[in-house]
Amino acid sequence: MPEVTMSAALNAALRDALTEDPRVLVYGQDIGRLGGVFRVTDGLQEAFGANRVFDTPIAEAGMVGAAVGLALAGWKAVVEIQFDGFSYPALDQVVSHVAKYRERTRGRVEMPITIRIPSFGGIRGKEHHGESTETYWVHTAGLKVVVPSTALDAYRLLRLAIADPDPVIVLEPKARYWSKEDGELTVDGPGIGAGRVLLDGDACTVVTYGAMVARCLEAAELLAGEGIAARVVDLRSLSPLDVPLLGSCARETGRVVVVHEAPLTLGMGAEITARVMEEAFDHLEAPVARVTGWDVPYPPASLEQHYLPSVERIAEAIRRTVKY
Amino acid sequence: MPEVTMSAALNAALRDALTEDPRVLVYGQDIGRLGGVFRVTDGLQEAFGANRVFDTPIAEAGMVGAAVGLALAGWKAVVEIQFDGFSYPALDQVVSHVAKYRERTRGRVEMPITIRIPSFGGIRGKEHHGESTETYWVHTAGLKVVVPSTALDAYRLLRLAIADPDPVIVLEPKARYWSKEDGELTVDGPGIGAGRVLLDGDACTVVTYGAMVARCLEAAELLAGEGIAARVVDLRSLSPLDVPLLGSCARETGRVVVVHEAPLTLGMGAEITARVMEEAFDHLEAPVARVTGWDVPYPPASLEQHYLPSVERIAEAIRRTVKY
Amino acid sequence: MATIDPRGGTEPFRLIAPDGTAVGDTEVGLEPNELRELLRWMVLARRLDRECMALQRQGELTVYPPFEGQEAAQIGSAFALGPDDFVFPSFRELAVALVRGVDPVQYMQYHRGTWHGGPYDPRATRFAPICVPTATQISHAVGYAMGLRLDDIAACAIAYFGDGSASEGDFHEAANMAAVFRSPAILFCQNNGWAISVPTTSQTTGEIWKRAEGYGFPGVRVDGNDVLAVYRVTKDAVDRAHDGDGPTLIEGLTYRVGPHTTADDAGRYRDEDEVQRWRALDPIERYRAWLLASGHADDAFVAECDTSAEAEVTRIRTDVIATEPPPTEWMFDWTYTEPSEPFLRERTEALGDA
Amino acid sequence: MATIDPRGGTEPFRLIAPDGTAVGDTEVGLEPNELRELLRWMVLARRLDRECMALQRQGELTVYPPFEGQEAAQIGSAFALGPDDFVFPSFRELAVALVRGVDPVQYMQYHRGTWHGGPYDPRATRFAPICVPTATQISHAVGYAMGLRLDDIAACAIAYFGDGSASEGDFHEAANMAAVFRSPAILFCQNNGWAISVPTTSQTTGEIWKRAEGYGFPGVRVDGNDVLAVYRVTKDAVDRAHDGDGPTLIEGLTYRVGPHTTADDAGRYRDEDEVQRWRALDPIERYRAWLLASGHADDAFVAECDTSAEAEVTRIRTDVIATEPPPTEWMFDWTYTEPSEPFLRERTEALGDA
Ligand SMILES: Cc1ncc(C[n+]2csc(CCOP(=O)(O)OP(=O)(O)O)c2C)c(N)n1
Ligand SMILES: Cc1ncc(C[n+]2csc(CCOP(=O)(O)OP(=O)(O)O)c2C)c(N)n1
Ligand SMILES: [Mg+2]
Ligand SMILES: [Mg+2]
Repeated sequence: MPEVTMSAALNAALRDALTEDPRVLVYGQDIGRLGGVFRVTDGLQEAFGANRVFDTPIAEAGMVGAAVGLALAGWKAVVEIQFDGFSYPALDQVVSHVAKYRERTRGRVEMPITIRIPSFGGIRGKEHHGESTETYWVHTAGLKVVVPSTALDAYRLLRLAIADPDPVIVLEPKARYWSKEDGELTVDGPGIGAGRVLLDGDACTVVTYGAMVARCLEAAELLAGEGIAARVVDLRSLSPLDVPLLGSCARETGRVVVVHEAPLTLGMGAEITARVMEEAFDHLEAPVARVTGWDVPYPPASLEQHYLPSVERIAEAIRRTVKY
Repeated sequence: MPEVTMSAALNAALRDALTEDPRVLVYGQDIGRLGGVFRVTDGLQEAFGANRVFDTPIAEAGMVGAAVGLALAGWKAVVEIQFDGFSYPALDQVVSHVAKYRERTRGRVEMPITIRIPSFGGIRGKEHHGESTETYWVHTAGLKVVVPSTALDAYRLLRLAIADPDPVIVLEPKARYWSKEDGELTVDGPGIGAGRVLLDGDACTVVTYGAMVARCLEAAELLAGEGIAARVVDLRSLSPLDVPLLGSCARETGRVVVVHEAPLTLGMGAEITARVMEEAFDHLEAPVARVTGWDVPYPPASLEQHYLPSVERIAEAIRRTVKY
Repeated sequence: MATIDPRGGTEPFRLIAPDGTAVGDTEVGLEPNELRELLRWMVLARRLDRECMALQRQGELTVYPPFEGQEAAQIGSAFALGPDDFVFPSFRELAVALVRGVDPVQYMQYHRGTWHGGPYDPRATRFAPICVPTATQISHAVGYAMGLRLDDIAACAIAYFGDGSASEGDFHEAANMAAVFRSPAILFCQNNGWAISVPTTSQTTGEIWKRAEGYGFPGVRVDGNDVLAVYRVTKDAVDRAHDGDGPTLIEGLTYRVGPHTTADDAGRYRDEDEVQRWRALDPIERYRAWLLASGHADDAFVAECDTSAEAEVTRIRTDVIATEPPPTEWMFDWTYTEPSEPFLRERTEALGDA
Repeated sequence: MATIDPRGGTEPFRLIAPDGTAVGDTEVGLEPNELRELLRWMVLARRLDRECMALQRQGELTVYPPFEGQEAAQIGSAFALGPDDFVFPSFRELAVALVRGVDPVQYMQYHRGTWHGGPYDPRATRFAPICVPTATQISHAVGYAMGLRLDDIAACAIAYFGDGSASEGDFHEAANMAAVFRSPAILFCQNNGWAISVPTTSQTTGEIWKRAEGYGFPGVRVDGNDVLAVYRVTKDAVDRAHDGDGPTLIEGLTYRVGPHTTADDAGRYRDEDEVQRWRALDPIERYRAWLLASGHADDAFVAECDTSAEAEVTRIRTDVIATEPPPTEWMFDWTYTEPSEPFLRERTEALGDA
């Protein structure tokens, strides 16, 4: 089995999508000759030409607005926003048009648009380079939102996103771009919306996504040593949410801990807590614990280790929840 | 006691703020000669001159960005965004600067900015004229978010917002602009962050805000006839949340129903459910019920009554929760 | 000849003076029957616009944004488009929609509140859904034009927007991208003097057509109440686009004779004499006078325009009033192509409740 | 004289040719000692810029965006500002910060990752925090300028941004608002040829300075590597602003000799010969040659510039390296003026955990 980084897997996904579907376009800032600041688009312009893989002016709203027009003309745009913190100028086009267009036209015009956003923190980035934007997209009806945590999932989810007739926001955990995984890149597997149990256990369910998945697995290992068997769930899709899986895990373990980088208030942990309560109230033996970023602007590099959920914070929350 | 509409109360709040603080500015689109599309700024330009009350070009990002510069120059801008659906172009300036500036400068530069947004549905408005944008602001650290439900509260909350050294988003329920209330307009009372119990009851706590407050009171009345005593809480402030009040009400009634217009997923109901679980898990006798708008784009006028929580839907949720 | 535009500034391109006399080469390449069509469309458009105002007063429409006074800007430009050219309107382009063959009854669902602005088939009529967030439709047009270029199709996209909308950043990003990608896009600004209550003079201190040079493509200012001049400059822009010569910015100087919408009270912010000055520049009377003088039409045709418009509008009126509110499930039927299980649960709960 | 800018287009305003010979009126109203100051600043700026590159390689800074090649554009414009004029920088204006008296050690906290871009007192130094989201600082400058006008203070605000940033809608909205409110704002675009890997020619097909006319205020293109010319056009803009004559757009043609940041690999997208062509247009050598030839400075002064820069930079280096990471509680201490109870709970939990 070949070993592949998430960045290379995403590159392969774009390459395969461009090859298989002549209507796919890839554009963004510095994604052509440079190959993207994270090299995710490395070599694509050379391989597919500047008509299908091209740089745009620095104009996020215009980039996404153009994707709407391109969709009307029968093209499938895969737009890269350079960093999470620079997705906000595009939010109006996403919320007001990309998410609403199909509804507005009673299904006559679909929006097969993919928006890739290198996301989250953990890379000692500058201000605006470590943001968790998922809440803004997940709350917006009409969008799908996926977050890969491994290279193989990154390939599969990006392929699914590009093939999806509806708009999909792909949040790529920057901190995991260089993490490696063994295996064949394939699109086979469950569709968008399916989470998965990465580690089984009956003491408590740890629900997470993105770069926090690795930390939760570490915490679970740590706790295994203490005789606590935590189940780790990688959501993979934040919209739609795998509510059935959340429900069954909550009912089976009776205890749930949610972990994410985004600030606490109205982060995914809030929705997951609510779903868990709706699905498994009578089975809950402890309140759902939220281990998240704090309700502050993403801090400078020197402080990010105190902002991001640490293995110890996660482990402690699991202990508390199991002991409750 | 004089009777006053919410629109008139807001107008009075702006008038009094402009009178008492010479550094206050009021600007937006059509707020000058026209007096605002909802007449909230009626007569202010005449009274205070075009230097302090003025129309701007149609440029939401520029309007809010200018408020940042005005703050640096010692001015307090009260910016009106014409409708909820047109606040998105300004989101980048709000999230990237208004909310972060104080942190960025270690408290040296405050952002005493108020952004007024006529909000929510229920007025048979066109597309983009019935949106509930609170989740986008409440999830953003560094902002405060208030939502008045009555004329007197509207006066008080807007005065508090303008006087606040930190940025405050004021979501004004359009559907209530012409609702009347008796009483003296005064800024006295609890500060931003305090909710209130509008109707006491021990069977169940109904947590809501904005235009849904009136519907929840109606539902409570209906249920009183059935012998169900529902307690109705008007949050008034969504950020910060009155967590202590949520906790005590949840502990005392053991049952909670949240009602809002925003879509279900990651609407305020999610955060409130999570807080209630954290504060009162051992006292909960039923899962927190969420009665909200659906996860769809805000519908056309002919369908909005099927989108907005109806008195019957609210009452039924309370019945279910009490029976649980 | 001094500018007749009360707003002054650069004299716009004009072929027919307000009194109906030709002041330029009126040979714009249209056949007599096509020249007559222009009048027929404008008459129908105005008659329908006024009917919509009435329908709103009668409670049959929720709100309506009239375009009276802008018939020449809309009809003249729409008439210059080819069948494959795609229109990206704002919310005031009903006259353009008519020319594009959009079913006015479908279109009116938006103003009736029975649906959003796109229940007709935008691809079939090459007319995008009504767009409310100002200027956001311009990048849609540019993206569509980029797609045409990639497909090597000799067609173009035209975005309509107002003088106020041109202040939005979306205008700038779209215009600059159109230039960079040499897209067959036409940016048509109907400068009707007002953005709700804000006059163009408070919206910008420059002339909108001049912005084009900064982006590196041609800009032109035209008398928006001269249907022949509007047709001519738009046709030139369409030809440039089809020939691969890139975008054009057109500023049509016209006037919103009515209120911003039926919910607006224009009396609060503008004098009636300004409106009267513009009524004297009426696009329809001007063109009718020229058409009769030129001998391309006679009184019989003019009369027939009115009667046929009357008949057509009566039919539309009847059908609009007959439009039923949509079934509740439509609220859920087009949010996603393949709805998820949690989404379907909401649908079930809602329909149970409805 | 043909343009020396490899990018071609309109010849920029220039006073000193690349070889150091005067090609215009070099009497710009500066005293000999001030003329010498310009060189001293540029020498110090370059020396510090190179030191920062070294500091980053040594792991003392997280990332650093060098401005080598842009010294004249930054020093010349900053030198033209009065004490009450306020600077709104992007993230590459360290040289401007030096002239404004911003403590470079404080400034460097941003690049060291120990704080965001504004730990110094922006009001005291009249220098706003480092701004990363491209073009968003321009409306801040315009707002500040609006405030100055309301206070009737004869000062101005200047926003610095790049050629790529000028493609953002924020540029347009701010520029148009500056015009409408006749704000004392200067929009200074350092056109350094590149936006990371995208050349200006792919960013826009027009000339950025020409956009000003569309907004109704003056635009000027200046040789950004000619410090005297930059001083002169900026001073004129400052005077206009102070006199209440409104905004000016300045496009300074210069070049980013180094990579976009230390994280960038410019070799992937541009040829070394282009860089060499620009090195031949070096702003410091050019000005030094003119200064010596003009007799306003001698070799001793030139040597002294180098030694004093060396000393200053050594001090800065030591202090930057000495900068400690901030205490954890700082993460919570400035989010709100009066933190709420739930917020304080998070703080307690975090500090317990830290
Ligand atoms: C982003 C956004 N902001 C505000 C509005 C509210 N609004 C609707 S129409 C209008 C005025 C538009 O003026 P103009 O562009 O000149 O078009 P006109 O109405 O004159 O046809 C405004 C401010 C909007 N629709 N979208
Ligand atoms: C809104 C936004 N989008 C993207 C970026 C990422 N980014 C940082 S610098 C840069 C290039 C800026 O080029 P230019 O404006 O010419 O300034 P220069 O770097 O040349 O000084 C980009 C795209 C950003 N900072 N902000
Ligand atoms: Mg207008
Ligand atoms: Mg640049």
